[in-house]
Amino acid sequence: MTRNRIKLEIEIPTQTRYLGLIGNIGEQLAWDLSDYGGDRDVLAYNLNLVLTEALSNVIKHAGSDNQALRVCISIEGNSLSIQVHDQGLGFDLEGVPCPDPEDLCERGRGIFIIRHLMDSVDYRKTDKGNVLEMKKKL
Amino acid sequence: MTRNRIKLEIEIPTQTRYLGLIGNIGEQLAWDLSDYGGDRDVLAYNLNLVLTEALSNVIKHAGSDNQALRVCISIEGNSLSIQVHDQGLGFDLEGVPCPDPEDLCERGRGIFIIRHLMDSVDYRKTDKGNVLEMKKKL
Amino acid sequence: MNITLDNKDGSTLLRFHEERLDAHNSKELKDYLLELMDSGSKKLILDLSEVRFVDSSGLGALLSGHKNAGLREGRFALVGVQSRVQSMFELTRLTRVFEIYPGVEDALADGTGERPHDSKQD
Amino acid sequence: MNITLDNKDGSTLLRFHEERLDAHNSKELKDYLLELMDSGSKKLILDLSEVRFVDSSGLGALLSGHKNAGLREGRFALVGVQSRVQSMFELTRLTRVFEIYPGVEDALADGTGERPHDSKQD
Ligand SMILES: Nc1ncnc2c1ncn2[C@@H]1O[C@H](COP(=O)(O)OP(=O)(O)O)[C@@H](O)[C@H]1O
Ligand SMILES: Nc1ncnc2c1ncn2[C@@H]1O[C@H](COP(=O)(O)OP(=O)(O)O)[C@@H](O)[C@H]1O
Repeated sequence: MTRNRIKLEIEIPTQTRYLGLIGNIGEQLAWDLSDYGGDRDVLAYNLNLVLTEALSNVIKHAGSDNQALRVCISIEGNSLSIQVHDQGLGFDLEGVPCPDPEDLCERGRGIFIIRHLMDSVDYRKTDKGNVLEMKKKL
Repeated sequence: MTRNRIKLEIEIPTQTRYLGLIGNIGEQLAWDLSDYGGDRDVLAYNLNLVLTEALSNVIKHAGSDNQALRVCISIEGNSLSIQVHDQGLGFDLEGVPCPDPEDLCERGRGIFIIRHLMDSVDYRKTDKGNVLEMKKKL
Repeated sequence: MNITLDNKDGSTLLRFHEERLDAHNSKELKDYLLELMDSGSKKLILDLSEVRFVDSSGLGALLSGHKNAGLREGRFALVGVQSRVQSMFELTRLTRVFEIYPGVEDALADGTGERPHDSKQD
Repeated sequence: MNITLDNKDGSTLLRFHEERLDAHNSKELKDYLLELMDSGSKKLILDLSEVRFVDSSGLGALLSGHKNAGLREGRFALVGVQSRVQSMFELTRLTRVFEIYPGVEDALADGTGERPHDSKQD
């Protein structure tokens, strides 16, 4: 049954100016979820953050001005799933190294943050490109 | 081209508890729109309001617990369009009377408010039910 | 619905602790107001200062409170109305219907049950 | 990017007037900090009290400021860090890297350019 599901499919231009919009929609979801027992402020920040990290990766590493940036968020029961699509060349998610805390490199923390905040992260080819799928039990 | 479009397709359970979520997403859109010259606070309230009115009409007059409530919001250039779907029996939009300001009736102001705030309002059959389409130039 | 009650100089002060008064909670507010009046509270002052959003069904609940207070020769005053909510009253031409005061003290000071605008007319 | 500059006891106080420090404005902040240092401002205090959200690229901009201040024997202190932003530093183990003070006065009072934690260590 899909009757207890919340599902958002969002398309935005491939531009960083819309990161705030999507992040804030993620926060809104956290605040308006029924039956969430945890700290909503923390959940709100974390959804904002994983959405921002995943979308800005597409813009930086797989973006094209001619394509829309597509993200799908769904919540069914206590299962949250976020899918971020790209039409770039793809990359090896498992090969992304964990950042060395001693190394003050300015980049390379996005995937680490996503992995830390979500229960599972998966990147795979689709018929139209690639999708980063992030799941979490609420 | 769809590359300058913002598009949201949202499905929620047919329950009034989610009105706030959708209304707040509408507000978020108003705040994060690029190049809007008008008063964003007013636009935010008005988007919240037309979404709330249209969705609560579906819940009240065309709702079924077994079906998802579907709304689609798109913004392309300065054209905003909101589509709210239902699978009820439908109704005659043109036949809805304008409320009499002297009459203190507790209901019957939803369509009036929508008409007042949007440039065009249209209700029609689709292959899966009906859709209320509301448009506005921003 | 989160609402708290207080007695002030013989009036019942209701504080509505919700950001939205909409189809989700308007029926509950309407029923609550009616119960209060039926159990003898005739002078109600509803503090809306936390409410930043009202829809048409919220207006309906307020109208119900207004009409039922009239029928019982009681009073139903609104205080703390935010400007966006006020513009909802204007859009639906209800500004002159409701008894609206800036704050609780103003409503108590003018305890006539007449609409504040009436004195200025003719 | 909305940022304002002020001089305080020989330090340059920067107030970042944005709610978010993310991939949309982090490059601009990074470049701005570098320009300031290259034009002679060596002691920077960045007030983040309006920032309620930082992403990994925002952390990158702050790290760039920190590293460049170090290279120039200058100073890069953060003040007004909100608790959610602080937890971003913790998650990425940067809490001990940055020089963080509650407020501007605290940063000025302790103008050593040393990290506040250093004094406590051995
Ligand atoms: N959607 C994507 N398409 C292609 N490559 C990506 C994508 N997302 C991440 N990557 C690759 O993974 C690396 C690590 O990403 P991340 O941890 O977010 O750090 P950063 O983006 O700061 O380099 C990136 O440098 C990039 O090479
Ligand atoms: N989606 C819908 N399906 C069926 N009937 C509808 C729908 N939306 C509105 N209506 C009809 O139009 C009337 C006017 O709607 P509205 O102005 O919102 O007032 P209210 O819902 O308070 O009665 C409703 O009473 C209902 O009969």
